[in-house]
Amino acid sequence: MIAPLALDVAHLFAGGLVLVSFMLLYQDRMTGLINTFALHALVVSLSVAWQAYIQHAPHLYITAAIALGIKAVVIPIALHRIIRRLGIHRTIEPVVGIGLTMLAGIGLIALSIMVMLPITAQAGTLAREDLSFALSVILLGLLMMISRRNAVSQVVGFMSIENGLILAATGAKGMPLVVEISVAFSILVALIVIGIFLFRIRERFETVDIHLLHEHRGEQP
Amino acid sequence: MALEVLLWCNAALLAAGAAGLLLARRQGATPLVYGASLCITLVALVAAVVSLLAPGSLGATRVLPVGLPWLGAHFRLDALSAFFLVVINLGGAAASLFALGYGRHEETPGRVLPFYPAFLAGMNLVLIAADAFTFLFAWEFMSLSSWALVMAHHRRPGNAAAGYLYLLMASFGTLALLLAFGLLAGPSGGYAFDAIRQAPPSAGIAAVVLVLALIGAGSKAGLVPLHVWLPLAHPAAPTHVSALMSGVMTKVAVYGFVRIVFDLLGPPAWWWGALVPLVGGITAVMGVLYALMQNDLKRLLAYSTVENVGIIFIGLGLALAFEANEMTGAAALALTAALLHAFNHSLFKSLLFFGAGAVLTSTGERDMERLGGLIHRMPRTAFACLVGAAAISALPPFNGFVSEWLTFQAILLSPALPQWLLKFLVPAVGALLALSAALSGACFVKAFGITFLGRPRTPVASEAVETDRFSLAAMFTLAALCLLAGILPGYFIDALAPVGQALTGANLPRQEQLDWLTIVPIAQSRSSYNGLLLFFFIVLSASVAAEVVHRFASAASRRSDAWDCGFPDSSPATQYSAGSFSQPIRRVFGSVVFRAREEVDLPAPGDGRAARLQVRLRDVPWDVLYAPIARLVGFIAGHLNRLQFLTIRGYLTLVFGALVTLLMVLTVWQ
Amino acid sequence: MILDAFVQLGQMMVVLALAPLLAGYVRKLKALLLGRKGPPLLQPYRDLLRLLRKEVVLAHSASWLFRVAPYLIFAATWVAAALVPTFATGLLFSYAADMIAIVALLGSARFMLALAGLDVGTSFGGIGSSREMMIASLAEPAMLMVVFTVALLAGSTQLSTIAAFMQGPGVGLRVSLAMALVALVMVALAENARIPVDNPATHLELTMVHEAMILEYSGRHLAMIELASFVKLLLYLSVIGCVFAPWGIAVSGQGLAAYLGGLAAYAGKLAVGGFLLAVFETAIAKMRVFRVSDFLGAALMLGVLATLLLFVSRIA
Amino acid sequence: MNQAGVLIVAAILVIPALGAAVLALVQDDRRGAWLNAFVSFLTFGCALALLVERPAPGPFLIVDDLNVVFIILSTLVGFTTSVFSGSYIAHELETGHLTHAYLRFYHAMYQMLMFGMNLALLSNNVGLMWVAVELATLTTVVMVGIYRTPAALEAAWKYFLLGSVGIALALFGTILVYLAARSVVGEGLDAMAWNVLVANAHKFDPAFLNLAFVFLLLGYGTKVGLVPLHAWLPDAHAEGPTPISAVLSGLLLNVALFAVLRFKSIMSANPAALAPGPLMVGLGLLSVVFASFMLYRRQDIKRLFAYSSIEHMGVITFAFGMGGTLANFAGLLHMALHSLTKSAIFFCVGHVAQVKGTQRMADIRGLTASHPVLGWSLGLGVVAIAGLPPMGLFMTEFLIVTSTFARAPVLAIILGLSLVVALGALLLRLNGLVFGDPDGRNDPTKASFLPVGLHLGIVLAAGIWLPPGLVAWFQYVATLLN
Repeated sequence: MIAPLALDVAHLFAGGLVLVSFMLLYQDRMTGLINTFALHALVVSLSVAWQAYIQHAPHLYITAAIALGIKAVVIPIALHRIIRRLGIHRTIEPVVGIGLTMLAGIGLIALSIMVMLPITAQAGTLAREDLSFALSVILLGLLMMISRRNAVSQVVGFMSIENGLILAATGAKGMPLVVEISVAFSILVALIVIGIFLFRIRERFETVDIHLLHEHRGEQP
Repeated sequence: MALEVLLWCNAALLAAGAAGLLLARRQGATPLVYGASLCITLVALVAAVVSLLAPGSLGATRVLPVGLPWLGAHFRLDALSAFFLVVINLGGAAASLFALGYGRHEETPGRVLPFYPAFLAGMNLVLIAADAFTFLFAWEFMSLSSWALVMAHHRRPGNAAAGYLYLLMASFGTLALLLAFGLLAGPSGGYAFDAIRQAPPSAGIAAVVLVLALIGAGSKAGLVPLHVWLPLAHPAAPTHVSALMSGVMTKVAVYGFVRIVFDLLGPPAWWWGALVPLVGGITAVMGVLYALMQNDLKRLLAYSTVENVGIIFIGLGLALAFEANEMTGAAALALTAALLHAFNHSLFKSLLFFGAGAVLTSTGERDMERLGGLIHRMPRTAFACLVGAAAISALPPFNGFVSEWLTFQAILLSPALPQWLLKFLVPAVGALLALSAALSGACFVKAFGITFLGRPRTPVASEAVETDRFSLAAMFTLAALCLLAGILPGYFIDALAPVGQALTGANLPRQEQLDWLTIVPIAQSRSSYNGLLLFFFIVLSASVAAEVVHRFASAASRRSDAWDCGFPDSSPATQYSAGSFSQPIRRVFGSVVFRAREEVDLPAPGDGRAARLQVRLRDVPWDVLYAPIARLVGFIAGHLNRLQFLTIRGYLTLVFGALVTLLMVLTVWQ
Repeated sequence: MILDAFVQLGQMMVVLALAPLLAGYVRKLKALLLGRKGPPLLQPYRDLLRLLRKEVVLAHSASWLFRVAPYLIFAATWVAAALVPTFATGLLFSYAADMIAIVALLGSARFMLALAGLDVGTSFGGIGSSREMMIASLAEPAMLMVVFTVALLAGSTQLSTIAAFMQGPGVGLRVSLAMALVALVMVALAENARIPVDNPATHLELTMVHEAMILEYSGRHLAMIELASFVKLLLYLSVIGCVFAPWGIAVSGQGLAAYLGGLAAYAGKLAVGGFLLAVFETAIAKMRVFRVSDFLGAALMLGVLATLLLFVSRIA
Repeated sequence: MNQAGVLIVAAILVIPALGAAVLALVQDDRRGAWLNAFVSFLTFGCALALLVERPAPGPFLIVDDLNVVFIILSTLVGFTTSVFSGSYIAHELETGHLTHAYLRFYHAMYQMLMFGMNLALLSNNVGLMWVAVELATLTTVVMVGIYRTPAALEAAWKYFLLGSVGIALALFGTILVYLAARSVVGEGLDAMAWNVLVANAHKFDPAFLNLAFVFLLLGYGTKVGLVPLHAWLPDAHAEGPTPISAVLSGLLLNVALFAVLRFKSIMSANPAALAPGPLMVGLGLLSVVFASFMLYRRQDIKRLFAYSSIEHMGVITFAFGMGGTLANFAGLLHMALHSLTKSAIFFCVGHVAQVKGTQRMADIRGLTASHPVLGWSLGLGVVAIAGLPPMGLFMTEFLIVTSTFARAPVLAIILGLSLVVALGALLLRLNGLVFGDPDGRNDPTKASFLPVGLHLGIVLAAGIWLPPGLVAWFQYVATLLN
């Protein structure tokens, strides 16, 4: 049985993650966004490491390391370089106002909590709060993806979703394959980032703003 | 026994189709395929006739391990199937015989030969199918193969559209039947007809099934307003196929309706007997009016098919009305009338289509305005068509009259019906029937007169040549049958006895013992008709008169120019044209029925311009029913189409929306 | 049986013999009503004989159908007339055709006539046939509605049965019967090309229908057609007589006196009918062709009404 | 006793993997094509061997009656597609759409895709299955983008993003399932193994299951192409090489649907949980209606049939959602036949696009006149996909509609009507494509019609006669799915 303190710490990290997701939501500058994401990844890796510690599951440290290394360090740097290379205008034009996005975010958190309510406590160490935190992180990430007009911020949003998943997966005590899954996911993310590179390097798209990208579709209206 | 023979016939037909597919390019494939179809259909015809006349052999069933796996394909040969098998295979044999000659002129045999036998097989299979799946399978297969035949001349303008509309309507009808059988079979899926008979549906379900069956079978038979495809598709096919579609396939549709409503559906409700005859009557009148307005020979024939289908459904509806009130004798009479008319129509409609085909091959024209005077160049064809025209106009002593007379007799029994609605409705339907009969007379005076009589309107018409002997053989066989069925109707009515017995539980009095082969549907004192005597008298008195006149008065005659009230003879263009012939009737009915608009452009005196008369006919069902549907589909498609052109973000929003919605649903549900 | 055979034969002869006379009689009456002297009664016979003796002049474009048609038309009409009880019921072959069949027989005759009109390929023939078919397309249903009314009442479409029924007590005076009678008269006028629908006495008039169809006919062919139309007029009068005034018709098995009485009664009916026809025709004017549809439409409506009212009166 | 079985399973996985490695090295493209076909054939042979011998379920892999159906189907279609791709890709090489290097890459990826799908089908572990599906998705993404035209890249990018989001959702659902199971069967692999999950599903916390199913349905439903998650599907089909379109429609969608079915069986094993039927019925019906209307405005022939795939996936999901032996049987059969038919159609379409040099339907006319065999087989394929006899899909649609009508008339009517609407669109296009006067480019076809003939032959045969053994087997599976 795990000490309540340990659980509280875990909750702390989870709550912190949600908080950082919110911070992601109201970033309106590219650099700020990326830095915030680095923070996001950092929090995740910390919580994973904590889980590894309290569950005595050393393999989770790998996940934590991956999260820290790739998502907190490599990818932010890569994104910064992309921005510099592509000269993407610094500001991120949102689809709807930041304020509205925040409101929606709060609604989402409420929704995720309501969804989790009926889950009985016998679900185990990862109590419904943590699960609802993870769910909110995922939903906020989705919201991020659809409320920004810009490929980079979409990638960031996606990666924050992934962090939420990692949070949930590592929180699920004794879940096998977590490491494999996180590795697989990191590959995925890496591919996405490389994808943006590809697009740019092939000189095919003047911008990485998605709404310009879709003009290259096969069948035009 | 007979059933096995029929199954083998179907196999042989399919084999013939395969042979047609393989040999299509070869020389001599045409006579091979059509000859084979002729022989096979003849065998099937004999089998059907034998089993109809020797009712002992009826009721045989057979289950083949194909089709729906755990059910197998059920086949059954009962009186109803046997009768319609006679119709189908008679028409099929005639068409094959005709095609032996006509098929030579086909420019793309590869598109006809494989599908023609398949089409025949499909129709035959529908008739012996005894479970829902096999029935619908064969039904749709029939539609599909005939569609392929319609598309045979796909390069001719309009044919593609016709084929499209045809297959679409056919599938719609199949859907209706599918739902009907779904209701009949129930969730457990008892698709076999026997199982359905065991568990007749409740009244409400039966009503729905009736409507669905009316839609499903009606869309194939061409009931107004489901008829729109028919006048487009039937003429588009090669003529022998047109004959099959118009003369025979519509009968398969009638069979489907009878099978479902009379056999599977249990006792009818009285209002069915109001609905069906009304639809039939409207169909009959509308059909013949549209036919009158046509100048395209084959399209005219197709519309007249719509009319005759209407007449058949009048009879069926009356049978329902009587059966609902336990007046089994009357029901048997009405049913017999309807079925007999189905048989007759298959005869003369095929005959007339063959005539149109012969004209088409020898002149290359279907437009009556460009024909005329063919009776001089193609006397035999003209004679056969004259018989056909007289028969389809319900003139004694030919067969068309007999069935319509029987229908009238059935209508005259309506006062005995208890329901007031029926009391009033049925005579009104009788009025519609009388109207359509008279109008069809006008219609075929026009069709025959403009095409064969008068003076040739174009060079092609004046250089026409008599058609080949196969076609003539086919036409004269059918013409002879028309006369035979007209003067000896008793035998045909008796042959129908088992059907009436099976479906209504009653029979007309046996006809063949009556002296002079009179037919007496109910009682001598009530009504009777004797085509044989009439025929005999007419021929006798005509020949006596001719004899007397030529013997005792002058027999001299000389040729000269036409008198024409002393006007100098002018070009054939001054003849009455098809359009002008139907003008009075258009003036009388047209403004109401198809909102006919006439624009006369009469130049002022001294103005050299030619005066023009322009007539616009609107197809009302199309305007009020089909065009809106098409517009609706286009509208929806156009608006949904925007979803194809969202940004990725938009699509992600969709996903997000779906997720959130489901989560909310979940919270609400919990 | 033998007697019936004789009656049948006599009937056919009587019809054939009386038809031209009736035509002459009507013409004479009309002339007198117009204050003219008019042709002698027997003029129609003379015309027929003269026509029969003349040679036939055929248009070049006339086909075999043109030459066969007159005999068929005559035959069909004659057979139809022969099956209508005129002076006596119990004809040998009365079961061969009921009222519907008789109407249809006339329809066959008209079919042939219309085709013959189209055969030569002149504009007049076309006008004639097209209008004839238009008229028929309304007259025939109206006629059938009349048949319905009567048949629903008498429970039979067999003319002899109907006649017997009408003589019986169960009839009484009925609204629907009156309507049916009116409708039948209107149809008869139209079918026989009488005023106001058509004018048998004129030529070279664009409104003519029947005459336009037979414009190309001459000689014996014309004679046959004329005779047929005489018979047709007689037939309609006898139908009206047999259905609505069946009095005095001899029933088979009665003595010779009865038959003579029947003959006398029949002659009387014809005289009255012809007189009424003549008066009517002189009284009113011919109407435009496209008014005819209204005229006959009215007849059709009357017929339908008669049929429907039957039920009402039946409850009463 | 079933060492053989283990070997077979191992072979099914190892052969494609090795094939991928080897193909990446083969220089000569023609030999590469043949090798590709050969490897696929071997895999297919091994899959057939599963019929006689199957191993006991292990912690990671399982072979049961359900997935054997899918495995044999996908290996078969994989084989025929590789044969088709041989003749197709050669042409692409001539026309310079592909370079040799990319061709090698293509072949390697093809086998990699096969490996991914087989793994997903064979896996007895929800996590492993998730990884496998992701692998398959990634390979297809790469192959969709292989032509490197802007349109292709756009399609690939869209597919990639949407697919990744779907994957994420699926993963969350998987985690939830594990959490639900853990409290019952304890930690570790057992809590992710199918057989264990299904066996103990009735003891799980229903709330977890419900939430999990929502995420799994959406996650894997994205791969199935259910509306509104379908957006990637038409473009991915249209812009990639045709063999990939065939594999996507014929196989990948099935694999995703298979995953959904697995979880559905868990759901329905737990009485307290929310019934999965209504959700699937709703999404399926939505897809059918939507897709059948979308068919009308298509200009690109491959997009047309991509949307028809969405429609049919909708039908299948609908059938499984309705449940009941009859509907499940029909759904399984429909899925199998649809894979065969649709891939056959795409084979034809590929050749058509090559001989006409375009995918715009407006520029393709009168194929039956210019290329009889090609035109008629395309026509036959469309007839089959439209659900007309004598082809097999008529039987399945007959079963689905009739069995539904007795239970939920309104749904059946909606379904039937939209099927007719779809038929209308397909026939309209068919008229234009195969009838009328041919015009435009008319290169001769150098195509092997063997795959097309094989597929359509099977479909035709299925419409007329189904071998009793197969029927019994499918019926058994259908009962399993209840």
